[in-house]
Amino acid sequence: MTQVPEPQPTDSSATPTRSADAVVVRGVDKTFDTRSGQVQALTAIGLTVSAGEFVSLIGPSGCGKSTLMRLIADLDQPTAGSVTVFGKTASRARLDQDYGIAFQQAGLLPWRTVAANVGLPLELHGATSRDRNARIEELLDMVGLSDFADRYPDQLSGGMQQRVAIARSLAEKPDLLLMDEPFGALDEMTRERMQTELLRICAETGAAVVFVTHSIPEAVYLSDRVVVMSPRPGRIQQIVPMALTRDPEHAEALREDRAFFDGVTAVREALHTGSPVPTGARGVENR
Amino acid sequence: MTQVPEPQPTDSSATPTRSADAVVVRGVDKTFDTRSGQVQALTAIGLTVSAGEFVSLIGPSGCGKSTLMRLIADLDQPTAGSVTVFGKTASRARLDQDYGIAFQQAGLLPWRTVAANVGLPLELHGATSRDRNARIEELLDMVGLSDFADRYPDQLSGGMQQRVAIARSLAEKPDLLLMDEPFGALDEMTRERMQTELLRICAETGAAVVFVTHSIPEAVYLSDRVVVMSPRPGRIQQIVPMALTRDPEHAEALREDRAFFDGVTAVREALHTGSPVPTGARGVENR
Amino acid sequence: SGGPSDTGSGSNENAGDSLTEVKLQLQWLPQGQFAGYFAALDQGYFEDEGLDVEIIPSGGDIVPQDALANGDVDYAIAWVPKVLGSIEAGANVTNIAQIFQRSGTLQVSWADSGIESVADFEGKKIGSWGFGNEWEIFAAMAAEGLDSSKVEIITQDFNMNAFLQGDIDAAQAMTYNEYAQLLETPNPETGELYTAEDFNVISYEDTVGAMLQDAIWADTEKLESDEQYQETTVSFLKAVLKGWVYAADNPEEASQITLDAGSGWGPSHELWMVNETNKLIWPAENGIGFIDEAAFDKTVAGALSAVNEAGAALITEEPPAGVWTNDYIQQALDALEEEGVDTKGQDFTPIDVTLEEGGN
Amino acid sequence: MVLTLPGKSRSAARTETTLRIIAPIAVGILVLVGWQFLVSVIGVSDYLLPSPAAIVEEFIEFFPSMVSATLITGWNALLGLIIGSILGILLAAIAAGWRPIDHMSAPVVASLAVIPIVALAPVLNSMFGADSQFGRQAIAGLASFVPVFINTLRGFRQTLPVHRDLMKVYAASSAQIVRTVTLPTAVPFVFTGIRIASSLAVISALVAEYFGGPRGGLGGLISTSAASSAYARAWAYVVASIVLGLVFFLATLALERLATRGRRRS
Amino acid sequence: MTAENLAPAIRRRRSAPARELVRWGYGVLGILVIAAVWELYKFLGPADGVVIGEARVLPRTTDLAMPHTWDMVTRLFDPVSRSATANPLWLEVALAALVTLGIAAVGWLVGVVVGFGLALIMQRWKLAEWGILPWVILSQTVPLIAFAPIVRSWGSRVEIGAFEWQDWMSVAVIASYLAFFPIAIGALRGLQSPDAIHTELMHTYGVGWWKTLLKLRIPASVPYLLPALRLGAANAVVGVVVAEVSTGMQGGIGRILIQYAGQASGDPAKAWGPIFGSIVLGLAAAGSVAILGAILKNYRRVEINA
Ligand SMILES: Nc1ncnc2c1ncn2[C@@H]1O[C@H](COP(=O)(O)OP(=O)(O)OP(=O)(O)O)[C@@H](O)[C@H]1O
Ligand SMILES: Nc1ncnc2c1ncn2[C@@H]1O[C@H](COP(=O)(O)OP(=O)(O)OP(=O)(O)O)[C@@H](O)[C@H]1O
Ligand SMILES: [Mg+2]
Ligand SMILES: [Mg+2]
Repeated sequence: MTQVPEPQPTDSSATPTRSADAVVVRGVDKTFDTRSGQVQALTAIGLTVSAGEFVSLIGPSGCGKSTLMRLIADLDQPTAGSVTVFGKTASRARLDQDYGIAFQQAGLLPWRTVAANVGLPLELHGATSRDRNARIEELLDMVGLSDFADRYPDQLSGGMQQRVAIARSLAEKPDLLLMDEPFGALDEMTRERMQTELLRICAETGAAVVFVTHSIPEAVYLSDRVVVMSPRPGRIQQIVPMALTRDPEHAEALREDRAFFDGVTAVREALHTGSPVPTGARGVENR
Repeated sequence: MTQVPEPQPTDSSATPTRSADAVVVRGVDKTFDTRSGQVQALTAIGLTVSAGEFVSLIGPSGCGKSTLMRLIADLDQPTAGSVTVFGKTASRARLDQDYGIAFQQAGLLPWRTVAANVGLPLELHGATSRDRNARIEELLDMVGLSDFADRYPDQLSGGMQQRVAIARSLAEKPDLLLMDEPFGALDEMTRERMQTELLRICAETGAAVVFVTHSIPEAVYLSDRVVVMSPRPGRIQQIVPMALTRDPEHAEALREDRAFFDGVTAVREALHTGSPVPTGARGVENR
Repeated sequence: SGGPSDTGSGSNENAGDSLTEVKLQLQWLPQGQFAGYFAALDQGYFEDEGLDVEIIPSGGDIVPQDALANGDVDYAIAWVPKVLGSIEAGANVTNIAQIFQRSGTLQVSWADSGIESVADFEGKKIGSWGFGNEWEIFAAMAAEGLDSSKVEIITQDFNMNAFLQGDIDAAQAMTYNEYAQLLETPNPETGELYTAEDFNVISYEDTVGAMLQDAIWADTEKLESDEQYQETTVSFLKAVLKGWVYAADNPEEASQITLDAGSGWGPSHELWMVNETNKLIWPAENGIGFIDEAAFDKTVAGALSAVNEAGAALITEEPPAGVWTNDYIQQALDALEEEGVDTKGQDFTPIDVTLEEGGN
Repeated sequence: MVLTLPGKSRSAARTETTLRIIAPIAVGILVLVGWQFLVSVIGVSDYLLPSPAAIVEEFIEFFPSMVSATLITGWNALLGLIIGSILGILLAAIAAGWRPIDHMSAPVVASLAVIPIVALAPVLNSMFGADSQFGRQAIAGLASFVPVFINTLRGFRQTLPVHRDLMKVYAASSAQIVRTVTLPTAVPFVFTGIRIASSLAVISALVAEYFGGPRGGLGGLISTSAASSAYARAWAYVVASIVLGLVFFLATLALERLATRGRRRS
Repeated sequence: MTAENLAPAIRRRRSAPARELVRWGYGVLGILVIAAVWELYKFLGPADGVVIGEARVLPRTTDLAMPHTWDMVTRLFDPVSRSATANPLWLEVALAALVTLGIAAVGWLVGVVVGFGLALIMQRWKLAEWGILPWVILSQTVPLIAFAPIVRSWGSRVEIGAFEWQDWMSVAVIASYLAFFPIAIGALRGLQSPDAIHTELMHTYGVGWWKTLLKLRIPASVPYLLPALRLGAANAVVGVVVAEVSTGMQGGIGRILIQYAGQASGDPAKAWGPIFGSIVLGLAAAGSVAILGAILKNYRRVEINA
C-alpha cells in the first residue's frame, strides 16, 4: 500500500476540479419519479476522490449509496449537479472504459466459464483472442483462481464468484474501481480475506476505489476516507479521514490495532449523529 | 440484563448434566452421507448451556454451526453422542415445545398477517383464540410492532420481519431460544438495534439462547460465552468467556468500550488459531 | 311366436299405462335422412304400439352398431358395409329391416372434368368422409382394378368447400345432403346458384360397388332368446314403417318434424332431404324394409373385395348366417297390410323442391 | 411430515435412480396386467376393450402401416412445431422490444390459447386446401405457437438488472447485448416452451386429421379402424401415436436439458 | 431493499384503472389490426392463395375460404335459418355456449378433484411421485378423441339406483381428462413449493403431515394453483367442445360447430359464429378463475411465474 497517496483530510467537495482527480461530484441531486410520487434520493452531494485514493460510502439502507455510485458509473443521470471522472463527463468515461465496476451480486453470466466471464469486457471491446487469453490468465492469477478457469459460476462458492467479478472489473486496467457492497454476501472470515486481497490488488494497480459498504470495520480497514451518509434525503453526514498506517506485511495485525478501533468508534459516532443511538427503546423502523 | 446469571468460565463440556441446564451436548459426532462420500460435519462436540445463558457459536462457513443447532432442535439426529434439552431428549423437548427457533431468513408465511404469523404456533397447538390474541398482543408489544399487527410480511422491512420471527419464536414462552444467524440479512445499523432489542427481550424473559453468527462484534456484544468452532471436521476450537458488565442503560456505550474491543480481539485470535491468519496469500476457498 | 298386435285395437291396450322403453341409435345428427323415425315419434305411432322410444343422435365418433352391441341401445340405424366390419370384429347384431332400398351415394365432379365413371378415378383426388363411408368407393374401384395406390383418397370434412375450391376432383356426396349443398351454393362467376348441369354425377347405385345403406339392426342374442324383445321388435318396425309412409305422404310436415327435432338445416334443405330420402325407400318392391338377398350378397361381395389405404380389408370372410332376417319385417308388413297400409308405394311420386341459397 | 434431507448417501442415490426408473414401469405393468385380467379373466367384452395382447398382435400385423402413418402425422407435427416455434420466438422478440405489440397481441394469443382445434380445422381446410397436409401443419403450428410465444416472452423479460447494468457499463451495442445477455437468458425459457408445445403439436396434428384432408395419418386410421369396430387395431394406432408423442416430448426435453446445461443456479 | 418491497403493492392499487384502460385499448386495436390485415389480404391476395411448390403458404381469398369480416359480424345478427321460429345466430350460439360452459364447469371440477388428489398423493409419497408423474405426463400424448366412444359406452352401463349415466357426463369426463393435467402438475409444484425453512418450522412445532398440509402446503400452493386452474378451465372448454363433436351430444357449441361447418359451402360466414362463440367461452371460463384469484389475493402476495 506504499504507492497509495496520503488521504486528504480536507473536505474535498469544495476543492477545485483537477483532472488528476478520479471522481469529482459537485452539487448533485437525484430525484426518482415513482408511481407513488417523487423520491429524493440524494441532495447536494459534493465529493472528490483523488487518483489512487480509497473512499468508502457508508450509511443506513436507502441513504443513496448505490444511487451515488450509479451516477458515477453513468448508469443513472443526476437531476442536478455534475459528475466528472478523470476530468471527463461520466458518460464519456463510461464509453472510454475508465472504470471497472463490481456489484453486490457477482453478476456473472452463468452460461460462461470463469475465463469467459473475466474476458467478457475484452471480448466486447474487440481485443484479439491472444491478448485476451494472456490477460485472463494474468487476472485469474491475481485473484488466485487459475485452476478454475474452465469452471462455470455455479460450481464456485460465493467468495470465489466475487473474486471472478473483481477480476472482471479489473480486466481493462481501469484507474477507478467502483464497488457496491461486493463482499456483502460473504461470511466474515472470507470477507476479511477478500478485503486483504483487495488492498493488495489496489496497491498493485494503483487504482482509485469508491467502495459502498454496510460494515463499519470493513470501511475503516479499507479506506483512506470514509464518507458517512444519512438518509431522507441522502446527504453526506460527515467525511471521516482514517489515520491507519498500512503495511502489507502486517495488514492483519491492523484489525486489532488501537487506531483501528478508534476509527470504528469515529465512524459509528458519525453514523449515529442525527439519528440518535437507540437504547432499547422501541421505535418504528426507518423504511 | 441483571437476571442473566454469570457466565461460567469452566469448559462446561466436562461438567455433569443437571436438569437445570438448558442444553447438554455430549460427545456428539455428525456425519452426512452425500453422493460424493461422507462428510464429517461435527466431531466430539461437548457443550453445556445453562438456563438463561447466552451462548454464541462462531466459526468459518461450513464448520458445523447450523448442524449443531439443528441437532439441538431435533431437526437432525447425531451420528454419535447425545443431546439433551432441559434434561429430556431433543425429540421430547421439540414435541414439548421447550424451545423457540429463528433462522437467517425470517421465514414468515406471506399469506398471514403479522399477528397470524406470530400466533401460528399457538394456533397449531390449539390455544383458544382469546388466549392467542392476548399473547399476540403482548408479543407484538414486546418487539414494538403493535401497530403492524394487520400488515402482511411483504409490507415490512427486513428488520421488522426479523422481529416478527423473533416474536413468533417466543410465542410459547420457551426457556431456550435457538437462533441461526437471525440478523445476517440486515444492514449494520438495523442489526445493532436488533441486537440491543434481543438482549432486552432475553433479560425480560430469562430465556437461554444459542446464537449462531458470523460476526465477531455481534457475538462479543451479545454473549456470555462465545464458542469458537473450526472446520474440517467441525470441532470446538475454544470457548471464550466474555467479561462485559451489561447494563441496559448503557447498552450502546458498550460497543465502544475497551472490554468490548478486547473481547473482539480474543475471539478473532481464537478463530485464527489453527487456521493461520491469511496475509494476502492466495488460497483455494473452503466450499 | 306371433306378433303382439294382430289388430290395431290390441296395441291400444298398452298405450297409456305401461310403455316399453326403447332406445334407437341414429348414425348422425337429427335430419331428414331419419324423417320416418321422427315422424313415428311425432305422430304417436310408437306409443300406439306400446313403445316409449328415445331417439339418440350420433356425431363424429359414435358407431351405432357398437352402441347396440354393447347394449347401450335396443336398435341402431347403420349402413350395412360398416356393420359387416363390426360383425367380423365380434359384434353380434342382425339386420332386421333394410329401410333404404337403394344406395344414395354419389361421386360428384365438375361437368368439364372428364370424370364420368369410376374408371376415370385413376390418378385423381377422390374425396371421401372416412368413418367407414369409403367402402363403396373402394369396392367400386376394386371392380375397375383400382386401389388406393392409384388414386389419392382425401378425407372430406362436413362441407363441400374442398370440392368447390378444387382440392378434390370428385367428391363423395349423398343425394339427400351434400349434393343439395352444391346446388345451394352460388357460383361466384355468375352469382346464381349452381345447377345440375354444372356437375358430373356418378351414382354408386349404378356400379358394382353399390352397397346397402340405412338398415335397422337388432341385438342377435336377444332376438334369439328374448321373446319380449321379439315382440317389441315387430311393434317397433310397424311404427317405423308407418312413420316412413307418413313421410312419403307428407314430406313438408315430415321435414318440419325433423326441424323441430333439432335438425340445424334450413327448411328448403330439410325438405329436399326428406324428398330424396323417400326416393331411396320408395317404391319398395317387396314392401318397405324387406331385405333383398341379392342386394345383400352384392354388398358382402363388395365388402370382401375392398381394401383401404392401410391395406386393411373391410371383411376377410363371409359374414355368419343370421346376419340378416326378414322374419320380423315380414310380420310387421303383414300386420300393416291387414290395417290397409300401402307398404310398397308403387305409385310413389316425389315432389319438386326448390333449394335456397345456403340451404336456409 | 416427511422431512426430506437434501443430502443423500451414494447408495441411497443409486437406490433413488433405480426406483425412479422402476416405479413408473411397475405402475405401467400393474395397469397392463389389471387390464389383461379384466378382459381375459373377468371377461369384460373383448369387443370394446381389447386385451393388450390383441393390441400387440394388431400392432405387429399392421406394422408397415403404423410406421407410414406415424411418419405422416409426425412430419406434420414436426413441421408445425418448427414453424410455430419460429413464429412464436420472432413475435415474442418483437413484443419484448415493443410493449404496444405485446398489448395488441394479448387478446389474439389468449384466444388462440382457448380455441378448440376442432373449431379451426374445417376453416383452415377451406383456406389452405383440403388436398394438402398444410391445414394440419398450420393447426400444429398454431398449437405450438402459444406456449412458445408465452415462454419466450417471459424469457426475454428475465434479463437480470445487474447484467443489463453490466452491458451498459461496457458500452455494449444493442446487438452485443442481445447476443451476450438477452438471448442466453431467454434460451432455457424458449426450450421449455418448445417442450410444452411438442405434445400439443402431435395431438393437434392428429386430431386435425379427423376433419378432412389427405388420408394415411394416425388420426384418420384410428377413426377408420374404430368406425369398423376394429378396436384392437384402433388401439394399436393409439399406441403408435403415444410413441410418437413420447418421442417428441423426450426429444424436446433433451433439447431443453442441453440448452440449460451447466447453469443450475443461474 | 425496503421501499422496493412496498412499491409493487402500491403500484398495483394506484394506477390499475388507467393501465387497464390502456391495455384494453391496445387489445381492441390488436383485434382491429387483425381484421384489417384479413381484409387487406383478401383484397390483394390471389383468389387461389399463394402456392410455393406444393404447399399453399397463404390462404385463398375467396368468399368461401375467407368471408368478409363484416359478413361474419352481421351474420351473427341474422336468423339461423329461414324457419319462422329461428333465433338470431348469436343467440343460438350463446345458448349453446351456456350448455357447454355448464358441462365444462363440471369437467373442470372433476379435473380439480382428480388433479389435486393426485398431487397430494405424489407429494405425500416420493415413490408415488416417481411412479405416477411420468404417466401423468404421458397421458397428454394420448389422443383423447379416440376415447370418446369408449367413455360414452362405459358410462351408459353405469346405473346405480335412481342415478343414470347421462351423455353429458361422458363429455364432462373427457373434459376433466384435459383439465386435470395442468392442475396436477401445478398443484404438485405448489405443494412442494414451501422452503425447507417453512417445513422445518412446522417440524419444530411438532405437527404432522395433515396440519402441515393445511397450514403450510395448501396456502403456499395457491400462487401455483391459480394459473393451473386457469389453464385447466381453458382445457376443460376445449375438451367439452371436442367431446361434443365426437360423441354427437346435442345442445352444446361443439354440435353447432360441426353443424354449421356442414353448411359452410352455402353460408360461409355462419361457420364463424360458433368459432367466435367458443373463443368467448374459453376466455370466460379462464376469466372466471380470475375471480377466484381476487378472492384468494392474500395467498398470492408472492406472485409466481407459472
Ligand atoms: N430506480 C429507482 N426508482 C425509484 N426509487 C429508487 C430507485 N433507485 C433507488 N431509489 C430510491 O432511492 C433511495 C436510495 O436508494 P439506494 O439504493 O441508493 O440506497 P442504498 O444506500 O444503496 O441502500 P442499500 O444499503 O439498501 O443498498 C431509496 O429510497 C430507494 O428507494
Ligand atoms: N444435509 C446435509 N447433507 C450433507 N452435508 C451437509 C448437510 N448439512 C450440512 N452439511 C455439511 O456439513 C458441514 C457443516 O455445515 P453447516 O451448515 O453446519 O455449516 P455452518 O457452520 O452453518 O456454515 P455457514 O456458516 O455457511 O452457515 C458442511 O461441510 C456442509 O457441507
Ligand atoms: Mg445499495
Ligand atoms: Mg449455517
